[in-house]
Amino acid sequence: MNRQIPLVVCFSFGLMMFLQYFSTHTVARSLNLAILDYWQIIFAFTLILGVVSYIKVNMTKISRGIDRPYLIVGLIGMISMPIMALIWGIKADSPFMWMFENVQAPMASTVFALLAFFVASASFRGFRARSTQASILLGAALIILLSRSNLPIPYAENLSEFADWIRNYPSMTARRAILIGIGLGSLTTSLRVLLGIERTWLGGEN
Amino acid sequence: MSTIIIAQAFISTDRTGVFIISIIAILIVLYTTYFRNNKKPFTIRKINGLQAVEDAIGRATEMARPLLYTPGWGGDIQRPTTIASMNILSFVAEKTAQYDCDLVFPTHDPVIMSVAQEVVKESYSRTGYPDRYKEDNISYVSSSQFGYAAAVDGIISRTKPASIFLLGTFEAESLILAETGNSINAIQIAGTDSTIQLSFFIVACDYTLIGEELFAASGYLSGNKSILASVQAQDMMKVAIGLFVVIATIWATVESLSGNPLSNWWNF
Amino acid sequence: MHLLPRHFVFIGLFLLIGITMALDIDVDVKVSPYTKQMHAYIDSIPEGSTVIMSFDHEASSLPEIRPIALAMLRHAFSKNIKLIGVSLYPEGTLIGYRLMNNIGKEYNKTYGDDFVYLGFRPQYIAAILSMGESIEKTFPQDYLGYQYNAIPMLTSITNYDDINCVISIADGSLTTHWIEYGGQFDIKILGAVTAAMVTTYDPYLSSNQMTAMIGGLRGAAEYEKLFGMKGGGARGMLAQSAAHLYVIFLIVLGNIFYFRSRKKGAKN
Amino acid sequence: MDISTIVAGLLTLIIFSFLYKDNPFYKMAESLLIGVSIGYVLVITWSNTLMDMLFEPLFQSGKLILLIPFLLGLLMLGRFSNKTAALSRIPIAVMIGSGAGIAIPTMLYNRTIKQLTASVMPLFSPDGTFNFAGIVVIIGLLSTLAYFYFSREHKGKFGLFAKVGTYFLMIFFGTTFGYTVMSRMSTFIGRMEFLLSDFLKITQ
Repeated sequence: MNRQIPLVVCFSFGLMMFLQYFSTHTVARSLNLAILDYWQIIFAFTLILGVVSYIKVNMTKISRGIDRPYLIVGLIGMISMPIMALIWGIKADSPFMWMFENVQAPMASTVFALLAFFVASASFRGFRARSTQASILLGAALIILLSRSNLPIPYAENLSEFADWIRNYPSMTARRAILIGIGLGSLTTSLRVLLGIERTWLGGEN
Repeated sequence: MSTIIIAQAFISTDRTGVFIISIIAILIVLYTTYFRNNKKPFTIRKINGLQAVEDAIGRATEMARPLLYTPGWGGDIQRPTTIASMNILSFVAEKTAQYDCDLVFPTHDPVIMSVAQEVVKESYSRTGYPDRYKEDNISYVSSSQFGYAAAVDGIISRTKPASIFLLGTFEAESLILAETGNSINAIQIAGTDSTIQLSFFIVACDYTLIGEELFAASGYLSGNKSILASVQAQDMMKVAIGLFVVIATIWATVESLSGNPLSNWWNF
Repeated sequence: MHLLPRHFVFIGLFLLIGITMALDIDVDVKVSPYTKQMHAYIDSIPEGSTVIMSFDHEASSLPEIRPIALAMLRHAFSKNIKLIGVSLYPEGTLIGYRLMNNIGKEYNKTYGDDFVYLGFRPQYIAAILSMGESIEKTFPQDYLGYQYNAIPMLTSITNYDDINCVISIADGSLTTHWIEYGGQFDIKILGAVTAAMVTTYDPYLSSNQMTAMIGGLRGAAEYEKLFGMKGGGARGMLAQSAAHLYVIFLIVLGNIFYFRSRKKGAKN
Repeated sequence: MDISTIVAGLLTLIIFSFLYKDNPFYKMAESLLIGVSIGYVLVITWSNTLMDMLFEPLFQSGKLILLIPFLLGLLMLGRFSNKTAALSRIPIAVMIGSGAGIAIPTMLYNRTIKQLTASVMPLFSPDGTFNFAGIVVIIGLLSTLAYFYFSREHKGKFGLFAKVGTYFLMIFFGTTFGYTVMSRMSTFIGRMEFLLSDFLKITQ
């Protein structure tokens, strides 16, 4: 029973969503909207589980004395956001949005900016012409970078045209093939899920 | 008669082509799943990186360090890639249960967290070690992209996992995780359907599953017949696609050379 | 202080960007056909048409997104195009509102008559599909809390049928969802995306599922040039070129080390 | 300088300090970032989803049909207890099932059919000029698909053809890498612009 009901639910919702795709009928359209709303609402409830898990994991660590001061800062940050939202609201110039604009956003964009450095170190360390394949990868990357560097060198125009050509044909076609493969893989995976053959998400294979 | 009219109203004309192809594709999958496999066992070509999966788990066990598995920030549970990743997770969890190695699974999506808890817990009971399962190891970190990236980064640089599995849908955080993993000398096995992150994984990780290989991997690892049958169906469709492209291209070329306007029958 | 090779790589990058940015030298960029196509399309939109501008990015990518978004906003406002702002990521919400409001003021536009900001809806696929049915149902209120039907410019807008195009300003794959799900409603999708995402969208551009696209800081600089003003794109171009050359230098240096060590290895 | 810029600037510098090594300041900032971002998502989801989409229409406008998603959401909370945890499989089934249902046609159409048909073009134009790019596209597509063909080992002529596919893949990865380098550098440049002009006031 534990498995039967979810499988039936899974199949019926899947079939509905599959069929509605081909229909312009109002019933089908509103059914589509309703189910998409369900996703959002279920997600919202599940977020509570996530937040509780975060608090629990951190409380356990704090009680064991691991990284105590840091984790306390994190917990305070987490709890203060809803409190500020409750007291002052979340409109453009509220304290809640101040935290977002001046604490969360700058830190997040700086973590993102760290990528520039990781790109640099990966270029130095990982980009070695070990094989034909690796050399092609390296060559393509160098051509693209050079062509976008605004260098006052002869043939800069041709280089840039060549780079565009690479991007538009050989590179694009490879990505197309990857996409087609992913499309097929997704298709069969989804179908297995619908038919109830794929039950990993229920925890078991049987 | 009236049923036909209702049926017509219900199926919009511009998607009839997709409908027919969907049905054909579904029939191919059903054929390979329920008929073909009974006759002849299907084997799958070697996929680079998958032989390394067991080594990676073994390494973590020997070094007495955890194994980190994360499905990336880009996916949700509705995405087939995430389902494929859960499949591989189930296999990895069975091994970590047997070897008594810590499996750490941080995620940005609470729904993925719930499903992963279910998957890992069942894998642990299936192998007979339900007591080795630690729910707190499968945790929600943050839904914000770089909140998630910073959190997983922190876990990597502090717990120093011996092996890292980055399997799922990744976005820009991919290289932050892969380079940090590299700086602590972890073995890294990556696989994703996000095409642009593949280039970083190829440069920074030990093994990378490219796109569709991720879907095939779960079948390869577990030897699960139904997944293998799906892979076989995918291959049959690929052959059909190849034939279609060749025929349509020849057709278009002949039309073009004879000076006729292109019929474009291949665009539907 | 114990410095590793990667620390030198890091310090080099810091110094290089810091110095080139302090120099403030203009670099002449050549406008690519992609940017021309985008500019031409926006230029061809009739005055008074409505366009949806979707801020599909996180706060983290603002440094790259901002110049692109500003160029698009300025062009649209100067053409007297009405704009509906939405956001499919919570983090893009406030940013989109600020950008739109600031540039709106610059062009003396009135909120509610010339532009409106509807705010954020979670679950992007659902939001995109549901706006195809009814924008009002998706956003009963705007970001500031006004009722949909109380906003003058929205009274004649039901769904995508009343919209000229969607400009998705994105740092990730969200534009894909606009293409895949929004495309079902025959709405034109334009992308103003980070450079990293450019190759992801090439196939869509070439299959005409996407109408036009500009990419990255350089795309912004090119657009600024076509539009005739100097903005964040142009200011960053010298540093950008220097950074590219630095990465090229690192790749070459890495390979010199690699071939040297291989030679040595062969001799021994 | 206002307090906002000082806070943002200091946090920016602290995050950059991770490049040297993990340190207490960074740990503090990282933990704060995680906490604040969870709090943020919680508030936004509460107000945009639960209030706007569920509670207001259900309890104020009496849209009783919303009892269904409400119930599904509550079942998810069944995970708090081991006894009721299995109930959460129903809402998960709704999400996975409907996701799979919609994925079949959309993936097939957008990822496969559309990509496939866009690759078809005449190899000669009416005046007899050879379309070199066209043949590159066809060979690239077929050989890369051959790489993704799992039923046969990559040996012999077929293996050679699949190897050509890997060359195309590498061109794609190289191109993407190039563009992504541009993007990452732009982000860093943007961050430096903030540091240098807003925070440290070195440049205009």
